[in-house]
Amino acid sequence: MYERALTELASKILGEVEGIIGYAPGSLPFHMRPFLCQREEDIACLSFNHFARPNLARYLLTLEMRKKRVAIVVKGCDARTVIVLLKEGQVKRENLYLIGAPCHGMVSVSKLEERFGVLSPPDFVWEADTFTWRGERFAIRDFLEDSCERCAYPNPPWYDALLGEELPKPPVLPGGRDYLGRIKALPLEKRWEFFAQEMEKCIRCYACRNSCPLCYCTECFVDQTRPSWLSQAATRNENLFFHLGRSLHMAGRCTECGACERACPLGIPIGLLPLYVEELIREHFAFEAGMNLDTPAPLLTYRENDPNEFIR
Amino acid sequence: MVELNAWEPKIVAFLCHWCSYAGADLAGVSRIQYPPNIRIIRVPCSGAINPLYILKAFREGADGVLVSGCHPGDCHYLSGNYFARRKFFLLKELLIFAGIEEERLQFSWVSASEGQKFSQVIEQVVEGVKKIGPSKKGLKEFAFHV
Amino acid sequence: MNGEVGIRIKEKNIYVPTMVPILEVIQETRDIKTFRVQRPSSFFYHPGQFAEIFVPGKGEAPFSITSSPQEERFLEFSIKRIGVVTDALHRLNPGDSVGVRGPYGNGFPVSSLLHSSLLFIGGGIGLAPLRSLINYVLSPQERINFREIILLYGARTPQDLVFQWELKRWAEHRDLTLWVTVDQGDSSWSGIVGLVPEVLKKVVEVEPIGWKSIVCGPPIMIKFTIKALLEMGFQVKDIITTLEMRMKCGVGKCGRCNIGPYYVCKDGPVFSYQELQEMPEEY
Amino acid sequence: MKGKFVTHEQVFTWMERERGLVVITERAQKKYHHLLPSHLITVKTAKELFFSPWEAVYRYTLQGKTWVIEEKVEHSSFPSFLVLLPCEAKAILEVTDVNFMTEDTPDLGYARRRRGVTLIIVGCERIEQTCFCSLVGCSPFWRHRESVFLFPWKGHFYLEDGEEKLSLSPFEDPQKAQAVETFFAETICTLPLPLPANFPEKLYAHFDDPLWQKMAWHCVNCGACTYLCPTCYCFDLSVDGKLRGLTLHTWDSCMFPKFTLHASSHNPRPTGKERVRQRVMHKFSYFPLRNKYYGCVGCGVCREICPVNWDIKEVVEGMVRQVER
Repeated sequence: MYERALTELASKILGEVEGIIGYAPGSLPFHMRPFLCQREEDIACLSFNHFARPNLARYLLTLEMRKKRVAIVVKGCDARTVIVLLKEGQVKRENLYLIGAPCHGMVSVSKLEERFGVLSPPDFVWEADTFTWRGERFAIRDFLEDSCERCAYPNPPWYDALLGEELPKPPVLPGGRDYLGRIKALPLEKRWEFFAQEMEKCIRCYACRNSCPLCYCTECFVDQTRPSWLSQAATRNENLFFHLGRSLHMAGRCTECGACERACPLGIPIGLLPLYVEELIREHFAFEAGMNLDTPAPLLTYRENDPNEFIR
Repeated sequence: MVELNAWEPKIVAFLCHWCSYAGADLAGVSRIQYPPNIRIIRVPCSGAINPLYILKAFREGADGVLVSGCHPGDCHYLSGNYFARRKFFLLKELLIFAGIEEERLQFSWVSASEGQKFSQVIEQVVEGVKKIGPSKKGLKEFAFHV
Repeated sequence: MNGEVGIRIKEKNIYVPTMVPILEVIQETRDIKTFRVQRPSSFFYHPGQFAEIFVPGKGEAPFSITSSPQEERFLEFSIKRIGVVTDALHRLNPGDSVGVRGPYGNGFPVSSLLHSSLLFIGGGIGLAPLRSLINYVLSPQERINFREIILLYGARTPQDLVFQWELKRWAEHRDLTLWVTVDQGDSSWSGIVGLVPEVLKKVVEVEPIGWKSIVCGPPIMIKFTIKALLEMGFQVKDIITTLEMRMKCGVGKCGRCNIGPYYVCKDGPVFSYQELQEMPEEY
Repeated sequence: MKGKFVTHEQVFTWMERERGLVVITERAQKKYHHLLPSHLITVKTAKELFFSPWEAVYRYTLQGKTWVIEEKVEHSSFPSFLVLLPCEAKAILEVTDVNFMTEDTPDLGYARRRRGVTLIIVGCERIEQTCFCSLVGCSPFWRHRESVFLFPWKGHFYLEDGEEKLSLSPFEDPQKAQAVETFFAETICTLPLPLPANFPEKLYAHFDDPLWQKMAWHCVNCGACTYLCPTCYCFDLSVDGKLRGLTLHTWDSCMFPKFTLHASSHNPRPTGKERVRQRVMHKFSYFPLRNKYYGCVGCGVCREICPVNWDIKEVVEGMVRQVER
């Protein structure tokens, strides 16, 4: 997807920027990888498709990148993350060139495997919102990553150049895909059982934390020793502590890109907790992260009529 | 094994220096009775409480946590408790979402003159926690038998 | 029916320390204290080895043993307050107990030093591991096995000199030539002022044949001292130094202290400069 | 040693009978769910059975004015058999055992759990796209004399069990056994060639290669690959609890900055480049230089789970080209 537009744009701006952070085909089928295009001959490698899972904004934060003026390929969610980073003073606007990529959502390999068994790349022909498998047509929407099923922003709210054309807002999700709703509907003990079971799986590899562009603390609270908040042992409650702590640190900042969830090697729906916090913030503090630079972050401001009933 | 009826909850109370701590003090000097289950930690302002303090208290074995500060508008630092309120709201809702009983984490506004209210709050908190029993959901699980 | 794996396992947990009381605490400088702890039974070590000290509730950290192995009653550790464990250690008093496990590491290659003259060069707290060897070679039984002995010791200011009581003793010792220098003097200081490598070239006049040099101190000082020694004509194999790494297990298992294929905790911490040159520069 | 044969039912019934004593790795389970009982206890990685993600080494308690240290006593029930794939078995036998079961300083927790367990290796019928075991001296039919080897062959299981650790009564069929051997030999011939001779030494010489910087660029430095790697054995010893607490032996990863951070805040491996290099060098140079085997078994798990498709095979092949140049 967008290959022509990408190469044209890239050859135009390379030179103006010191590098283009984009995606290139990975070493395995159905994988894309972050790619830093710095030379003319790299331009041909740039591409974009339904497997461009990582949130590239993360790469803006490496030391060498902070000093450079770079272009970056952003999906809707990634662009929102960049806006949060701008707002938090982590990157400079003049150092950035945003290449917006309207996104049909990322396709989940495990969902494909569930349906088609062992996957063979030549069986598939990909188009923007459909694909064919051995000649049979399927809708991309039925195979999306969980994080993309709930996406409300396929288009970057901010960009310097756009690949292709803006997409219409995705339709409201059918009830079955409303993850938060499904958990919220459970009674308290069932919710606990659900999270306990998921937390039991976590090995605390921090793939979620490290894939998240907004988890940029030089020392994460889990690594602190004075005080030491929790131990390194990956037990259920310690893991829950980590994920709760992380969700709270993300409060009002998380752009719901789902990079953490897609990064999890054990398939834990870690996105649920930060997602719920964002829902609360949307509902009670009328704020959505990464939409503009002006609205103050919800935890850096207050209103006198904020919820108060929970306090005696 | 501790029998359930012999069990007394341990409750960590984070009290703001200017209001709730003074309120607790007043309850003390006025000889108002309240359950002895709380361990008070004095903090400069309810806004100074990092949600991690609360999670850590659960991890280290608190059966309940109470956070108490000045009434809205009365903050010694003008608006600390307003900021705190947003944080606490999110934390409380998040814990409930994760399946942790709402009685575990409670909040109150207690001013320096409300000794009576302080003792009532403690009674209610202790009662609530007693109802749901010992905390297992946040506690570190290094049960270790030699 | 169960498969017996071909190695017999000694039923001793290598990570469990022995708790021993602190006998004495000596304030060396503003942030360095020497701890004299009771020597656990069957704790036999060579100069230059280290031990893991465990402070209950705080953690464990490796420290070189600064006392001579000939001391039978106690072990000494000189410790700078720098992190969680050392901070907790500095709060301890005589009578409190700490855990000790070890000894670990290779120690100084004493046998290859025999019948040579020794040039010790220490910087700051780097004198601690050297002290173990200095006192060992100065002991009456061992002294005849070594020829001339020189110690050049430097610290940032006169207040940062460690083992001042020991330095006084060494200064009077007729078998050892002592040079002490500070980077920055003050009104109370009448001795040499200058960085160790410079002072080395200025005051220490030796023909490097038959000499071995043992260098220990902060990385930057080691780097320039070695350069100066090479200029003086020392062979790379005759320069011995020690390395520092974050360590946990002490026995080459936990996998963090390696430099190339060498584990500093097991194959080190003492290396000759020759060995160091063959290693990747990742320390 | 010549192998014998057993029926699927024999193996199935034996595992059913020994259930509770038999543990299977998730990957082996996924591969052979149609031949082996489905409800055996599974473990994510083979190593975690012996090298626990976390364990308590000892407890310390302040009693009056003295600190009391109590060692951990091993729990009693533990499995006797571990069913796993050849690469996973090689990782245990030639990497983690080598690290933890040294004669002079054994890791007691690991050794105690490891001692009573027999490995049952099930050979691979199918090679996944992520596999690269032939590069590092492993193969889909890798066997070890102290372990049992099973391979599904035409309605039966081919069995090598020289020490008769499984109480099955196999039958002999020399002709068929010969066919299996031939099949193994022929298949191995079709697999990619092993890494060049002396690769560990050559790679070591390329410590300062600028390629590392380029290759490490997109790695996010999480620990997913190391935690799920069957050979990665790095651990941490940390304490938890003030007046009463435990010293914990937990997994650790060379990808984390804190792994090598000195108390003085100096870090010998300060950026992703050094840490990625350490991971590759340790597996392909340092470990083989010390212990003659590669510290990687080519299972491909890390390639599969990496959130950004950082590919160790690709990197190693890149380094092979670089050193051969």
